[in-house]
Parts: sequence; structure tokens; C-alpha cells
Amino acid sequence: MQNKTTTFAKQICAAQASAMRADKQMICMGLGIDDPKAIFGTTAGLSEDFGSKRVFDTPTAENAMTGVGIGAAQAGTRVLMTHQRVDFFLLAMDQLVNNAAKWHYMFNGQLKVPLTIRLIVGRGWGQGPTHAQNLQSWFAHVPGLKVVVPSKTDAVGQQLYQAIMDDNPTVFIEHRWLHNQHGDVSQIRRYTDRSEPVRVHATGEDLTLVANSYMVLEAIQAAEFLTKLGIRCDVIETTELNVSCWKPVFDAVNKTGRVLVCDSAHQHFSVGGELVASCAEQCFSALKAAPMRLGLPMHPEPTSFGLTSHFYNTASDIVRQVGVMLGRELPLPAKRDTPHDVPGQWFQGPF
Amino acid sequence: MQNKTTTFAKQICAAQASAMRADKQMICMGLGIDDPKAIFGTTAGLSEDFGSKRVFDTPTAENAMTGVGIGAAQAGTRVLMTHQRVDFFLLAMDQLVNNAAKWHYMFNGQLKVPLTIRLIVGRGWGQGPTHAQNLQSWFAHVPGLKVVVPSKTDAVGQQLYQAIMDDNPTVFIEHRWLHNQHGDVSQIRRYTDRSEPVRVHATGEDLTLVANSYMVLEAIQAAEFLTKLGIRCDVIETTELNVSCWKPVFDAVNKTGRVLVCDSAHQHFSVGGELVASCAEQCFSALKAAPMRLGLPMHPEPTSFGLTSHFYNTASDIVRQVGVMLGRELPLPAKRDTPHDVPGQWFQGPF
Amino acid sequence: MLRIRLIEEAIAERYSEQKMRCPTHLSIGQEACAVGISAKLLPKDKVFSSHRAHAHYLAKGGNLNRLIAELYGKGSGCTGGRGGSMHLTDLDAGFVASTAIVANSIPVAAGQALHQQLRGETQLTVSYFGEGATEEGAFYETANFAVVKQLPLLLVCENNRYSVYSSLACRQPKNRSIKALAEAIGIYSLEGNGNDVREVAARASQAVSHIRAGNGPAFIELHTYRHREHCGPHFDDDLGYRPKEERESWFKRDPLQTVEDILSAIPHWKKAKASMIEKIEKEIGEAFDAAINAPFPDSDNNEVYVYAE
Amino acid sequence: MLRIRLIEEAIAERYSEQKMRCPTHLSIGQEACAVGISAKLLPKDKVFSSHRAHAHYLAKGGNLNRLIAELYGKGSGCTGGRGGSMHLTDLDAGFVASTAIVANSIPVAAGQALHQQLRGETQLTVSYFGEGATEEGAFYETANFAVVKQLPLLLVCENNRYSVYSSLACRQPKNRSIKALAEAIGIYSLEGNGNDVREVAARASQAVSHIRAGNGPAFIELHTYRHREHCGPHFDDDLGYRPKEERESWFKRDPLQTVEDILSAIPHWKKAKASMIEKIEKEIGEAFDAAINAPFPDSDNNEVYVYAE
Ligand SMILES: Cc1ncc(C[n+]2csc(CCOP(=O)(O)OP(=O)(O)O)c2C)c(N)n1
Ligand SMILES: Cc1ncc(C[n+]2csc(CCOP(=O)(O)OP(=O)(O)O)c2C)c(N)n1
Ligand SMILES: [Mg+2]
Ligand SMILES: [Mg+2]
Repeated sequence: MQNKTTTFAKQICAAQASAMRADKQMICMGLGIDDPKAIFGTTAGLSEDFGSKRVFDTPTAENAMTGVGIGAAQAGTRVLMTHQRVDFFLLAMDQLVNNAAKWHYMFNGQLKVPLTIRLIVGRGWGQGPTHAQNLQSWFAHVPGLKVVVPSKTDAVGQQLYQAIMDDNPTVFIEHRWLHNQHGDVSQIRRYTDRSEPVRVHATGEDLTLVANSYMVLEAIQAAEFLTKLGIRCDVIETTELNVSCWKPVFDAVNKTGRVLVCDSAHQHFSVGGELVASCAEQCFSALKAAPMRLGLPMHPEPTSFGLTSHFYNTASDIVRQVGVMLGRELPLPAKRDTPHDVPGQWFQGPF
Repeated sequence: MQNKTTTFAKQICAAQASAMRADKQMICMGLGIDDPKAIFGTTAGLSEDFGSKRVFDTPTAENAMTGVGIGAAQAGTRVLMTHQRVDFFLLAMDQLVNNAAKWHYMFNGQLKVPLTIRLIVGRGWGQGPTHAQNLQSWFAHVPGLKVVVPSKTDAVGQQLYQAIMDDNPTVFIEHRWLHNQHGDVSQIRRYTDRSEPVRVHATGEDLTLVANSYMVLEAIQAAEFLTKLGIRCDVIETTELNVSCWKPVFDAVNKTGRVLVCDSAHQHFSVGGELVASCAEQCFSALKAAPMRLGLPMHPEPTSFGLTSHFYNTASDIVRQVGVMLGRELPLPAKRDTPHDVPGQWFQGPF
Repeated sequence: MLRIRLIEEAIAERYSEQKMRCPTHLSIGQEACAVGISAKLLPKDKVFSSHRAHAHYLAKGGNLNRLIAELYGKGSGCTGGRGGSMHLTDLDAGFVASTAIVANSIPVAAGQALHQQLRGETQLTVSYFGEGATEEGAFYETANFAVVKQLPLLLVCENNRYSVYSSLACRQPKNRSIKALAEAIGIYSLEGNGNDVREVAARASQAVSHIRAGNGPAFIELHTYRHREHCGPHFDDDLGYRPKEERESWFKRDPLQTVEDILSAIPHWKKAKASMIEKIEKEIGEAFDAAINAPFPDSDNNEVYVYAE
Repeated sequence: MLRIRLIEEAIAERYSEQKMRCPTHLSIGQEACAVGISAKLLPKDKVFSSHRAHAHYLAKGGNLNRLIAELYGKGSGCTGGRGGSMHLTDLDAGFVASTAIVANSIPVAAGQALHQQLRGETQLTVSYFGEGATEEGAFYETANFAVVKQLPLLLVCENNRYSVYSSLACRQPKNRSIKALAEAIGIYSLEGNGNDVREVAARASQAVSHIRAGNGPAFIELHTYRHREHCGPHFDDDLGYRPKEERESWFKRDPLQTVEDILSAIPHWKKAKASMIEKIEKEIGEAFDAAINAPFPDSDNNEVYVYAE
């Protein structure tokens, strides 16, 4: 059963509702979760459907509230928490890292923490230095956390559902520009019917593009454009940031011998860095060219429209870099007609 | 002027005293900074010499106190803060990342934050899951922060002095096992007389060892042992975790064609990963074998003596890995006679 | 106060042109707080604020042209386009910084006060924040430290009863007095009607005297109300998150109206006001013209100032 | 209480053998707090604690053998050697967890209480912590949330006047009453002599009735004193960080002595006590023997339980 009438945000909503139906004890909390804007529409209707005991707003106290989520989760209540920006969640690192990530291990399997934390990455319309950070590599560095970085409407529902129903603390990082992405409705399946931690969106012989979060969409566009030029690329999405799940990436790179990583965070000490390193370690003898990555420059996102035009990488940057790696000057895709700081014409600011 | 009577901890003390003399307004704060144990002796005498207005203990409130440090620093008071474990400082990530790291940039150069934060990495004697974390890769990922990871008594004084006198927020990460390291006293020099962000401890033709923090000592021992086997290694220390300073590393790898990174933190999404990635990117055509790294396994440090015997990498593990990279089975250094969970016989626990 | 209102109304009017491309939190309805407090400050006193900072910046003497240019993301903005509405600064005016993370400029303000204390200066530092910020540990930790150290710090809480769309009910206990809480932490604490500029000034005067006399920090809770949406230019009462009666009773107590009621008794007030408005509107018009005509900063300099030299 | 004291004295005595290789914070001197509170708890009530958790664990009925084995890092320890002294658990006894980061188990305890409330259970949750922990925002944020939600949570603050070697002077304002602070946050708050087990039990009884009646959280501040060094087995008064008079006056009010003074009036108390001691020492001896003889856990399993299946 598929149709064309859903969005990324609606699928996120649907996943939460499915989980709350599947686990009658599960709770959802977060600042503004039940307010008129419903976290960019991603929690619309939940408090009406499941009641204010199970879906509730909280004080502005990210650190303690995360601890509360951990406490309820280890006691046996499945918990989903939502934060409107990754940046706000910096206040809760102690609870996340010293408690959530470690309790199952540290208490020798006697306790577990079925807690999912939704974090949203801002971008554009002047989000600026403290509303646009994606700290995915921080979370991925911490043993005991699962890190899921969705990108596509067809899969995000199942991915969130699985994250929630998983008995481990999971950080689920949504890019704000994805919420309005249209796509096919896809049924939420059983928990055991898992979707893959790595998704292959295209296959090719010439080069492997590996991407995460919003950059997956750019990589897919770049690959489509490159196909027209006769250059065939893999497009592989690392939805789960866990090296032990990445065999499909290494298989692909062993096949093409060329890898370009398209990361959605700052360039250095990053997920992109880990991918380049892992490919170098695992695929060395197959590599025909230096593995490369595109990431954000090592400075904060400035606020001004005039300063951000080249801050983020687009399909065009990917194509240019592929050209570099193949030693050819390639034509670039046409410039987009939406302003560079909004996800589409529909967006009228502010976030 | 050199002699043999100093330790790493004493040099740290000396650097702070020098800085407080050089900048008469500078302050030092931190839990227990003026107590009888003086942060493992690293702050001994400071409050007596400079008074309790400039050197003071604080409430247990890592987050706000970091903000206080930032506020005083941007106002023009040079600030040094000390935390007994990296793990405790997780509470202060908002202040560090959203304020300290960003203010100079975000306010367009009008403000600056001459703040240094000393963090200590625990290890052994049951430090366990929440007293032994080294989150250096987190800090290195954040633009605007400087990250300094000292390892040797001969340099640590100058390194800390420079970090303090630098007008940027600097995270200075000391490994607990280094504090008792004996060595030559070296004079603290002027600020402008900077020591190098990358140090070369040995040079060789066969392989490049790159290490940070306590692992530098293990790498040096491994290289000495390997020399006896006729295998000559570079030993390069990345004291500053900033890719743009790492040219000496790339030069060395371009020379040897083989690189083994010896990291002091968890293996993945790490500084070690960044080094492998950067070497793969920058030295691809010179590489003769896959670049490799040794890091901590992706689980927390367990507490029990019985569980930690293989948790940390030693010179022996480095030698073994070098053998793998050279395709030869090598003899290993003799086992040490100190228990594996203490830095030396002098240590009688607890930390 | 009138000036601030007119400036923010001009921002609101023009925001929909989509040229001010950054999240913008207007202070309309809460101006008396900033104006009443600033009336008792000296130029060398320092001020810190939150995401809702325009009034605090302007009342402290922050440069208007540089504010408007900042909203337009121009090079002539107070942070050259880097910070936007949520990150203002005007060091000449003693307005040090506003930040976008709830409560996180409060400890920084305490650090400024510590600096002042260490230098033996007679300056003080003001930290403005909303009642939502008092739910963060950062507020509490800072207040405790400020008392321990007897810092010259004035904490000003504008209690507008809402954090975005969230009412107090889900965030703070019924009958919570933030003033009493601050008192229990150990701070000299006051409370007042934040919509009455004279009352605010009176409380500010008490607090400032307390601090300047070397008695340590002070705290003022000011009850007030925001008129527009949390972020953006519009009224949003169609959303229904604020009870109609509550809203109407607060709108009736508009701080400008309160002042107007008094001033209108003055002979020739109407005329004086009209000429004031004319002058202000001219200033505003010029600020907008300048901002709109100013060039964007050069993104080639994006790498500059990541690190201080 | 006597049992806890004897157990901890045995730990102290043997610690220097260097076989218990983990940071260990003894509760000696503070036992009356744990014992008085636990007297009013039911087995199904849950308990959380901090780095200084032995007394809380034992008083709630935590298994002695598994505690001692844990200190020795053995597979039979309560976390199989993974957590050590600072990370205890005994789910059968309702002792959920202790943690090593100051104040960070307080919000987790509130989460447990939220779970209880959601399930409509009549259980309550206790969170023990030191006065140092009340300086952390986590304490304050949790207390606020607990009142907003009216959680069945009992916060117990053992005020032993020191955080490691730091006296209150540099951490909290003079005349700070933590009880009054908790009250201003909105919690039903009590205070008492933490060295008098009967007084603790009386306060616990009040607090527990309040909570079980569905009136929301309660807070108790207990004044007490630690006898040994902060971390480790020794007395450390040679370091001079605690005034001699203060120390002596508190040592005189040793909670065991207080009880002894009362019990000694009972006929045959001496004999009864001696036989109690004999029984306890046997139990302790067995626990140590078992721990010492138990094998270390197998480090080949170090990868197990990073993630739950
Ligand atoms: C740590 C953090 N959490 C959440 C947010 C999102 N946020 C921005 S403004 C705001 C409201 C804060 O309310 P209050 O402090 O009362 O200020 P007001 O907007 O009412 O002036 C929130 C929750 C944030 N910026 N930072
Ligand atoms: C966040 C954090 N900061 C600092 C420490 C170091 N530390 C361990 S115990 C302790 C003392 C805490 O004092 P208190 O809460 O009064 O407990 P007490 O030791 O007196 O029982 C400190 C500061 C820590 N473990 N966690
Ligand atoms: Mg508000
Ligand atoms: Mg204490």
C-alpha cells in the first residue's frame, strides 16, 4: 500500500503513534511537544490521541529531563524525548554519556535504557552559530549509544519506530530540511522486520559516494547528473553510525576503488573522517585514488544570508569533487532557483 | 639550565606560577585547587603564593562555573580552570561549545576568550566507566577550540604556559599517569617562543608511529625496542589536535609510506580516525600499506583489575601491530613488572 | 520606550519582506523592563541578555543602525552579520552580548561581575532572562556562586508567563515565586510590575544601590507579557495557547499606555509626542535605508576570527 | 547500623592490602541516615545513591557478599566487577543504582518515580546525595520537575559539611539552609540530626506518609559528619582541613554512640551486643573469604552488554 501523500515529518509522527500503540506504557516528552506547532508538525495529534500523561511538555531543563528519561526507561517505561535543536542538547551530555550510554554495560546487563532522543539539526534562514550544529560524531564516538541519521521519507518511519522499540539509548538526528520532503507512505513494520543500517540508493562502477543525513539527497542528485555524463556512482547512505555495520560501504569501495564521503557536519574529527579512515584501512589494496570527503568548513555557520552561500556542500560541489578524483573537469549542474538558505519555495521563515 | 629533579606535575605547577606572574590579573579556579592534595600536586603552593582572590575553590557546578570563566575571560581576566576528570566536565559542554568556542567568531572578533581548561584523564585502580574517558576528539571537532594533549615532562610546562597565555579557549588534557613522570626541568620561555604543535621524538625510514597523550611514552618504548630489531620508526606526537598543524606527520608518512596511529581514546570516530583519514588523503600515493590505528575498544573501561589487563594498548601491542604491517612476526618486549592498573610501583591507590 | 516600540514595530512590519533572514524575538509589550532598569545604570555598567534582546540593547544605548543592519545580515551589523538578532553586542554602550541558548548568558554575566570585583571597579553587570531560564540549572548554579562571592551582579527575570507556547503549568509549580526562590538561594530579591516603568525603575534603584554599596548580588522578578509571537513578527493569538482574558487584561496594561496615561496630563503632550515620533521615525527610516543599501559582508572572510591572534 | 559500621571498618582495614582496587568512599559516621530512612521504606520502594553508597545499599537490604566481591573486582560482585564501589546495584533489594558523578543519579531517581506514578504504583523512590550535590543544577532542575509532576520522590541530602576537602565556605552562602531552599522550590521539606537514628526515622516517617498520601515529593536535610577520608580507608585529620573542635564535637556525636547510650540501659545489652557482633563478624568474614577466593570475571566477555539485545 503506497501513495504519494506523505512527508518526512508525517512519517515521524506515524512512527511515534505506532510505537505508542505497540507499547501501551511508552511516553513522549519534550519542550513544546504538544504545542500548536508540534515540533515542526512531527508530533501533531500525539497528545490528543494518547493523552497528556503519556505525551507531555517539560520545564526547560535538558540535563535533568534526560536523567528523568533514563530513570523512567531503566524502570521499564519506554521513553522518547525530543529537542528542537541539537545545540540545546549540549546541556545534557553528562546524563547521555555517563548514564544512558553506560548503564547497561556498567551494571553488567542487569539494567537497560530503552530511551530514544530525537535531535533536530537547523540550517539556513539565519540559524547561525548555535542553531545549526550536527554533533553526530560525538555520539558515534560513545560506546553504548546507537546513532541513527535518517534522510529519506520512505524509510524514516520504520527507522524511528525501530529506534524507539530498541532497548538501547538511541540518538535520532533529523535534519530540519528533511521534514517537508514528500514521498511514498510506507507501512511501519514489526520491530523484528528491521530496515538496514546502510542503504544503497544507487550502484555504479566508477566511484562510491557515501553520505549521511541531508547530504544523501545531494549525493543522489549528483549521481543522477553524473550518470548523464556517463559516470556511474554508488550512492550509499550510512544511516547507522557504527563501523561494524558498514560492510556494504567497504564492499562497494572494494569494487569501485574510489570513495567520496559527503558528510553533513564539520570536516575534521568527524563521521566523514571515520569513513575515510575505515575505507583506507579496509579497502587499501583496492583504492585507485586517495579517498576524499566533503564536510563543513571548520568554522561556525554564520547567520547572514550573505555569508552562507558556500557554507554547505551541494550536488554541484560533489560533482566538482568527483571530477577532481577522476582527473577530469566536469560540467556542473544548473544553479537552483530557490535561495540557498531555505529548503524550498514553500518556506517563508523564520524556523 | 637543566637538572633531573622535576616531574610532569611540578612543571604544570611551574607553568601556572609563571603565567600568574606574567599576567598579574590572571586567576585560577577549580574544585579542590587549593586543598591539601592540590589536584595531584599540580597546583601546590599557588593559593599561598598568589592569594585566595586569584586562586580559589568553587561550588560543584561545572556548567555555570565554566560560564563564569568565559565571562571573566572575555572581560579581560585571563582564566585557568581545572577539573579532576574529563568525565565531570561533560556537564559544561553547552558553555564550552556554544559560548567559549564561538564568541570570538560570532561577535566578529570584538570579543575573545583567553580561557584554559585543564582536564585530567583517569586510568587504572578501578577508575572505571565514568572516571577514565578521554573525549579529546569531541573538543577537536569544535571550531574555535584549541586542544592540547601533552605527554612529556620536558615540554609540558611550556605547553601549558602557552595555552594559558593564548587568547583562545584551550582544552588542555593531562593523562593521570603522566603526573609522576620524572624529567629535566626546562625553563618556561616567552609566549612568543612557542614550542611546536607536533613533536618528533624519533625518526626512521620503515614506519611512522603517531601518538598522543600517554601513548607517546608507549610509542617511544616500542620504537626503541624495534630499533634493536633493526626496524626504524618515526615517533611523532600530535600535541595539538588540529589538522592544519600536522604537516610534519604527512611529511613523515610520505617518507616511510607506513603509518600506525597510537590513540589514547576509543577507536572509532576519534583523533586516531582523523589521523588515518588525513594521512590517506594527503599521502595516498606514498602509502605502501594500509594506514592503521590502535585505540581503546568500543566499550567503557570496566572497573575490575581482572577486566582491564588488555584494555589499554602498550608498547607490546604497538610492536605486534608493526609486525602485522610489515608482514613479519616480531618478538615482543618483556612483560612489565608493575601491575597493569598502576602507573608505577610508587602508586598505592586510590587515585 | 516609545522609541523601542516604534523600532520593533518597524521590524515587524518589514520582516515579511524576507530580507531579515534570521530568527527574531521581539520585545513588544516588555519594553518597560529594559527601560526602567537601564534608567538606573551607568554607561560603564555591563549588560547581558538572551534571545529576546532588542529592548535591552537599545535601552542600554546600543547603536540602532548596527542593530538593523545586523537583522539584514549586512557587514555594517553589530557582528558583521555573523550573529543575527540573537547575538547582539555593542561594547561602546556596555551591552556585551546576548545569546540564543536559554540561560547560558547568565553565568557569563557573573564572570563579568567577577572580573569587575577583582579589578575593584564600581561597575555592575546586569543579566536579563525570561522565567523559562530559571528552570535551567545554569540560573541556579550562577545565583549560588554570585552569593558565595558577593558579586556585583543584577539578575533581572522578565516573567512573561510563557516559554514559546508553553504556559507555566507544565514548567513550574503552582504558586511558584521566583523572587522567593532567589531569596532562598541567598540573593537580595525584589519583585514588581514589569509593565510599569516607574515601578521597574524604583526596584532597579533599590537593587542597584544594594549592589553598589558592596552588598553582593540582587535579583528582580518583573511581571510582564509579550504581545507578538515568540519568534517572528506576527500576533499569534489565533493559536489559542494564551487565554483570551489573560491576554486582554495584559494588553490593557500595555507599558506604553501606562506611561501615556500619566504623560497625557502634561500640557502640550500630544504635540511633544508627535514631534518625538517624527524624529524617531526619521531615525528608523534612515537606519532601514542604510541597512538595506549596505553590502553583504564578504564570505571570503568566513575563515577570519575562528581563532584570536 | 552496627553491622554497616563493622562491614565498613573491615573494608577499611583490608583496603591497604591493595586487593580492593577501586575508589572507595566509606559512610562511617553517617550510617544513621541510611538506617533511619530505610526503616520507613518497603522492600518494593526504590533507592538511588551517589559515590558514597555502601550504607544506603546495605540498609536497603543489598547483598553483602556481592558488595564485598564487587570491591575485589570479582565476577560474583553485584556488577560482575564492572562498576566497583561507586556503581552498586541490587535489584532484588530495590537498590537500583549508585553513580559516581555528583548529583547525576538524582534526575534518574525522579525518572523512576515518574515510572511509578505512571503505573499507578504505591511505591516511592529515594534519592540520596551529599550537600555538594545540591550545588549542581541537576539537583535543582530535578526538584522543580518533581514538584510540577508531584512525583513520589524522597530526596535525602546528607549534609556532612564537606565536598572532598572543601568546606561549605567556598561553595554555599553563609546561613544557607538547604531545607529552606528546597521549600522555596516547592517541596515539602524537613530537616534533622542525621546522627540520631530515631530522629532520622521520625523525619522519614513524616516524609514517607506525605508521599504515600499522594502529596508529591519530599525533601529531608540531615546534618551529619564523615569520619574517614573522602576516598579511601584512612583518617585524614592530619591534613587539617577540618577544624579540630568541629571534628571532636561531631565524633562525640557518633551515631553508634548515640544509640549505644540508649541501648546500654537495656538489661543484658552488653551480652546481646557481643553476640550480635560475633554473628556479624562471622558474616563479614565469610563475605571476605568468598570474595577473595572468587575468580576474576573473564575479560574475554568485555564486549558483552555494550548493547542490549
Ligand atoms: C537550552 C535551550 N533550550 C530550548 C531553547 C528553545 N527556546 C528558545 S527561546 C525559548 C523560551 C524561553 O522562555 P523564557 O526564558 O521565558 O523567555 P521568553 O521567550 O519568554 O522571553 C526556548 C525554550 C533554547 N534556545 N535553548
Ligand atoms: C560532576 C562531578 N564533579 C566533581 C566530582 C568529584 N567529586 C567526587 S565526590 C565529590 C564530593 C561531593 O560532595 P558531597 O555531594 O557533599 O558528597 P560527600 O562526599 O560529602 O558524601 C566530588 C566533588 C564528581 N564526581 N562529579
Ligand atoms: Mg517567558
Ligand atoms: Mg558532603
